[in-house]
Amino acid sequence: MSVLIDQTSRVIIQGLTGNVGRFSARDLIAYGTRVAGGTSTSKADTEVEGLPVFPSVRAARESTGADVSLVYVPAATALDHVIEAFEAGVRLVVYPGDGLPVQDAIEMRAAAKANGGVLIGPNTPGIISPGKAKAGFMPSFCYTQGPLGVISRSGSLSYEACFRLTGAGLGQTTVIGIGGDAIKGLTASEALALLHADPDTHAIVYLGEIGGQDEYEVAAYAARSGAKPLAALIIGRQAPPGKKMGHAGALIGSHADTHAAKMKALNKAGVYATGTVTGLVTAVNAALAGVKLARARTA
Amino acid sequence: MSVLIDQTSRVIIQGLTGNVGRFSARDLIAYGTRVAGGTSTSKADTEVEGLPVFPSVRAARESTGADVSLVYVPAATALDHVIEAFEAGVRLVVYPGDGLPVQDAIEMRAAAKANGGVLIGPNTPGIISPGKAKAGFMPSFCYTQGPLGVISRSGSLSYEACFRLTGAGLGQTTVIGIGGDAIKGLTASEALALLHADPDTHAIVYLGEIGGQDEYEVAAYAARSGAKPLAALIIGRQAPPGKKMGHAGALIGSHADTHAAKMKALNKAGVYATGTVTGLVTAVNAALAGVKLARARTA
Amino acid sequence: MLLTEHEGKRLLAAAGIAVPGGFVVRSAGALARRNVAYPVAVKTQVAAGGRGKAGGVVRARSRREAQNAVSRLLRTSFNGETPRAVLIEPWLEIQRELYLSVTVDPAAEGYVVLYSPRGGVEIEAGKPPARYDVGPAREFRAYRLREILATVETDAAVRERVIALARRLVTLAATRDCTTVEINPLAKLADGSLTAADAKIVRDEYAGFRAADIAAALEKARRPEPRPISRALAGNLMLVWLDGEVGLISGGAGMTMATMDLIGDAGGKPACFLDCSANPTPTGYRLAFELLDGEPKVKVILVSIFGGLTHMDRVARTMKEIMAGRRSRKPVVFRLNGTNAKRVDEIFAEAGLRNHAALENAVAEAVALAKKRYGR
Amino acid sequence: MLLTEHEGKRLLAAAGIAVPGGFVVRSAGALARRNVAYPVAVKTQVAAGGRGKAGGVVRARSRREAQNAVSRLLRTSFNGETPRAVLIEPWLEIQRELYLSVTVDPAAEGYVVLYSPRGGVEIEAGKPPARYDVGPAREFRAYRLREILATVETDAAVRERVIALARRLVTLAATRDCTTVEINPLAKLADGSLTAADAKIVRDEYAGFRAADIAAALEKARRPEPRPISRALAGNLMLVWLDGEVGLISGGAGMTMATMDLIGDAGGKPACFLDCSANPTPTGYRLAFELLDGEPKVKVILVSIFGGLTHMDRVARTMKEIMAGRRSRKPVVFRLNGTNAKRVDEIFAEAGLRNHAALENAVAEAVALAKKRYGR
Repeated sequence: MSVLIDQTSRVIIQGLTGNVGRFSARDLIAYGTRVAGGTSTSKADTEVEGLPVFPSVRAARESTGADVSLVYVPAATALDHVIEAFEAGVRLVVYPGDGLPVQDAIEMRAAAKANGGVLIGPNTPGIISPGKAKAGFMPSFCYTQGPLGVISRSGSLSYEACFRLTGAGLGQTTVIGIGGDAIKGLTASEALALLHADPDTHAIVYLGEIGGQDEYEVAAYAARSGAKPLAALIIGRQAPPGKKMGHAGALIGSHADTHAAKMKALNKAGVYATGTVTGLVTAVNAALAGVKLARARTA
Repeated sequence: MSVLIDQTSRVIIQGLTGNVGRFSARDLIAYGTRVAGGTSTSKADTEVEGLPVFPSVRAARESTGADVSLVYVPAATALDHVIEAFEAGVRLVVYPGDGLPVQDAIEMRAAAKANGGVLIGPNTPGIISPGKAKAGFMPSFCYTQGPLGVISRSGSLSYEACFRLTGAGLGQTTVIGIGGDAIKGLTASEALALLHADPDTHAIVYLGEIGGQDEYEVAAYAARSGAKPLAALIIGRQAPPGKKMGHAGALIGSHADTHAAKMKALNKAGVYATGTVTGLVTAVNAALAGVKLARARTA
Repeated sequence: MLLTEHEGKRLLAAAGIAVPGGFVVRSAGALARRNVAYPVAVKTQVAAGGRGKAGGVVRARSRREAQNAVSRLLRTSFNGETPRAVLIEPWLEIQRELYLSVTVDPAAEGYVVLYSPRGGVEIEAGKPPARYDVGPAREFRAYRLREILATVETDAAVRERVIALARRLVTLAATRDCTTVEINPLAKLADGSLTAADAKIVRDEYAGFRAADIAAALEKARRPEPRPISRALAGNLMLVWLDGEVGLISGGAGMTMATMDLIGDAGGKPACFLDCSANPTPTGYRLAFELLDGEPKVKVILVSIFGGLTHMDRVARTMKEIMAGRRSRKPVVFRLNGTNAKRVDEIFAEAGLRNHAALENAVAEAVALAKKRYGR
Repeated sequence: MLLTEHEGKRLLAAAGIAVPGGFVVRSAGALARRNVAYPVAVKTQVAAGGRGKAGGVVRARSRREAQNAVSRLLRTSFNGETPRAVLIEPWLEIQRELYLSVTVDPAAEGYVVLYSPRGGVEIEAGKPPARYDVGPAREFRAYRLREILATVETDAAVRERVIALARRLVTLAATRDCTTVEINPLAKLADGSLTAADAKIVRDEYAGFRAADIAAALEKARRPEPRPISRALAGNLMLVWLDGEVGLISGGAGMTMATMDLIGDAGGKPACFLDCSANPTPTGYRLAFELLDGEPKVKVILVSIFGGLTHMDRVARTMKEIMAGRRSRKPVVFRLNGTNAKRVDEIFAEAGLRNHAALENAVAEAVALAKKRYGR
């Protein structure tokens, strides 16, 4: 299995007629994702990449039954488009864009909640269930099917990490980019809860960094009895305090934000944590060995 | 019968410990209203006028089961207190205060709607069901029980009008001050719908003025088949255009706002309309004669 | 409170809305010190509508033309308003004039967005604008407005710009306490961009307690008012001068208007609308009498109050005191009723004052007295 | 973007929040022209915290003392920030120092209100403040905060003022795009009123498209930045200088930090954090090279990009062009991977460039080259 998205998901792209929308549509289709069409506020009633273009999400849903939307619009109008998607009944909305005012991120999350939907983003490459479907722009070759659920705050780091995992034969159920901003549509602990409930996910890999509280949510999950084995890669040892490292959330403000404090909390909670991409595969193998150990015990 | 408030209503006063709150509590009790207590943000856990004082509406409701609240707080905190009342489960909130920013009136009305309650106000003396209960500060001696439902945009005018009706033996089921502001908790047409459904209300008296669209709502109701007989008093013949006459809503901006246009529309819809308080009793008697006529016809 | 165009445009610009890069001058001389590319629009700054049709906007091709226009406009009143400044803006090459506004509307239970693809001075003569009932500002939905505009605005690029702008205007109205934000014309320029060529913004006077700029503007607006109006505002009384001779002191907008109507019916004319209900104290009533006693056109004063929260025994005692110390010999007629009104006669009796039981009788007496004094 | 105290207080005052009536000066001489009642507080204006403890606030009892303080403060840096102005305020007689703030907090899914009845410079040492998780601004409920503060603030009058103030701060944060609004101390004066004795406001840089003042402040903040940072910002690159020698051109915050970490592990030190992901175009990369080529401490440049939306064949072609025209002789090491990465080798081969398959190998080579050049 996988979480949030699989071969039955029907995906639309809001902003299909733009450059990114067209590229992404081709890329998703090439990966085998069931892309149902898209919307455009400027060029309705045409066809793009062989897909129907609708003037609104409601029209797209009525005609195609799409339940997932990938939104490629600028930050200034992002909130409007995400609200439109949820209110049209879309279950999962992926907003990859960055530079979104935090006020709008707060409202996006509230809109997801009010409509019983799930938002992934902002500032994320999206989500992929390898071999089944993807809603995002991660490079497909980095992923393969397998027993790992992956959660990442950083897009580029998740490519590198999954490239290594896939290279080492460690496949993934679903890879979720929760994004690097402070206010997230799907938080680390919500992503953990989803992967925890997925029977095919045997272990969870968390890719984190300095700043913010997400890593403590991961530690809290890991410390729970019955938690799935966890490996973590936490980056940012070379980042000086008080400077924002690209991500809005990647800023060391207090001691709890530092790399050392996070590593300590994760290790204490039984997470196989490493501070370098080089150590990732080893950490993940250790976590998976934990699974086998646990199985052997219960057997 | 009556609408919105009667002898079974249990009323609390938010802002009970202030001067207006205390006066109003004595006045309501003297009228026979079941006053259950009140709230105060400064002097909790005391007693005022023999009534318990609670720190919150929730506490007041839990302890007394009150379902109506009369709110005496300044405009700056009014929205907060009205929202508190609705979210604590109060069914009917009366906010008499004036000088409320229209933005807050919009939010107050939205809060009533979201919680399935009714708001009366702002800028109103409140509501009275003569002989049963009152939630407001209208002079009690102006009212007596009878067959008329009364709706008024102006507090002072409603005292004068009901004083005359009562003097002429024309009693009232319920007198609703909908208030003089543009955005109202209860609109003219909503008040009409309530009185329309009340079997003891045989005819409706509407007290209106220049400016705004309320009088056209009244005309629209009157023109419906099966509408109850209506009398109306519309004031403001001497008001010059372009000047706000005290009430935020009493301003002649366009032709539709004028006295003449409104009288014409009401007369056309079959309303017994008069432009002067002197003509009120006559108009109401004519409306009531209409009732008798209709009854005679159906009999 | 209606803002002048340049005040309104300042608010628009702060909210990220494009406006022409203009500046205000208060004399023709001020233009000499400015480096300006001609032609320019010279626009009188009055807080009143209908300025464009009345010649309040002038195209000037040179500094001399502009200076002449400034001098002339500063001397010209529009709708009774004397301009205090003139706005100079680059003359826009407008491809199309649109209309966009956000106002508070009871039928919308909040804000309404109005849009017309053809704006300008003739907007009221044309087809009524398309209407989007928003409700509270947070209920604004771009996709709803897009549906409504689908057939109204066929240029998709313009439509999207209008939708983005409408969101900004709704947010502006809600967050800065504006009851009207109207852009007419909204100018479509050659590059496809939209610019607010004019701005009519009405701010909510009641929001002064939380908006420092509204409080400051109210204070500023009070100053140029004639002294009686300014004093009335400061004393929390609502005063509108009319051209009759019966001075009216009342409480509540409804009773004040109803009494004005009766004065007219009795053959008189009200001299004012003077509502004391926001300050029914000795100070408030004393100020009311001072204002009417000091106004020559007022021949008689009618006090018509029906009190709810205002206790009429207190009012009666206040009237007694005011009458005792009053110098003016203008006659005063009373009709007090309402809460505790039964004690009024007793209090008045001690002072030899008389209270009318019926409003019509009080009005009749006041009108008769006014005629008598006119006749002298 | 952290505002200075006086910028923050201007925002507070606009939202109807009481602040002391102060003014800023940029020289001691400017005080001579002002009529001031002493004592005053002389407060350095830097966009950095911890100023009070570090002597950035001085009490002055006379003009001479104040002028001395102004001169001294204008010469003194705090937290590496040179003040550009000094704020002069009446010295407050504070009865009690409170703490009130509104910030964005993921756990609250929006805004959180923090309050402590004992504020001031030692706030962090004391009991943690009371916490009200608001969520979106429209979810603010005065009665919820009242419940929370019931046991925290026992003075009911202060509590009500704090609740009213908290509502204003939440509204301010949401409507003016502030991620932090902190008042510490919030001063309770002898008359019971509350005044913002200090203000720490952080505005959301991403909201510049709709808030003209944020856009202007960003523009202003860019100017005093050293030229490379300023150019990077203008080119939409994210640049933070560090003190190492390996210049890093990367894409995405995560890969940039991960590569920095590896440089450290390999015995080197990164010279910068330079993220080009917001502008992965020939212009953006060209600017990145110019910045690092022009910085003496950079001995070697490591290009480490793992592209998703960024197509690596395009990046490779861009790199090829940049290398062909580049004057600097600083060595460049490449590790490109991601979308269309399989075409990179072929493109590089034409130009004699080499792309590393493994990140660790690229880092090792870069660090070795840096050491070699250092040794020279």
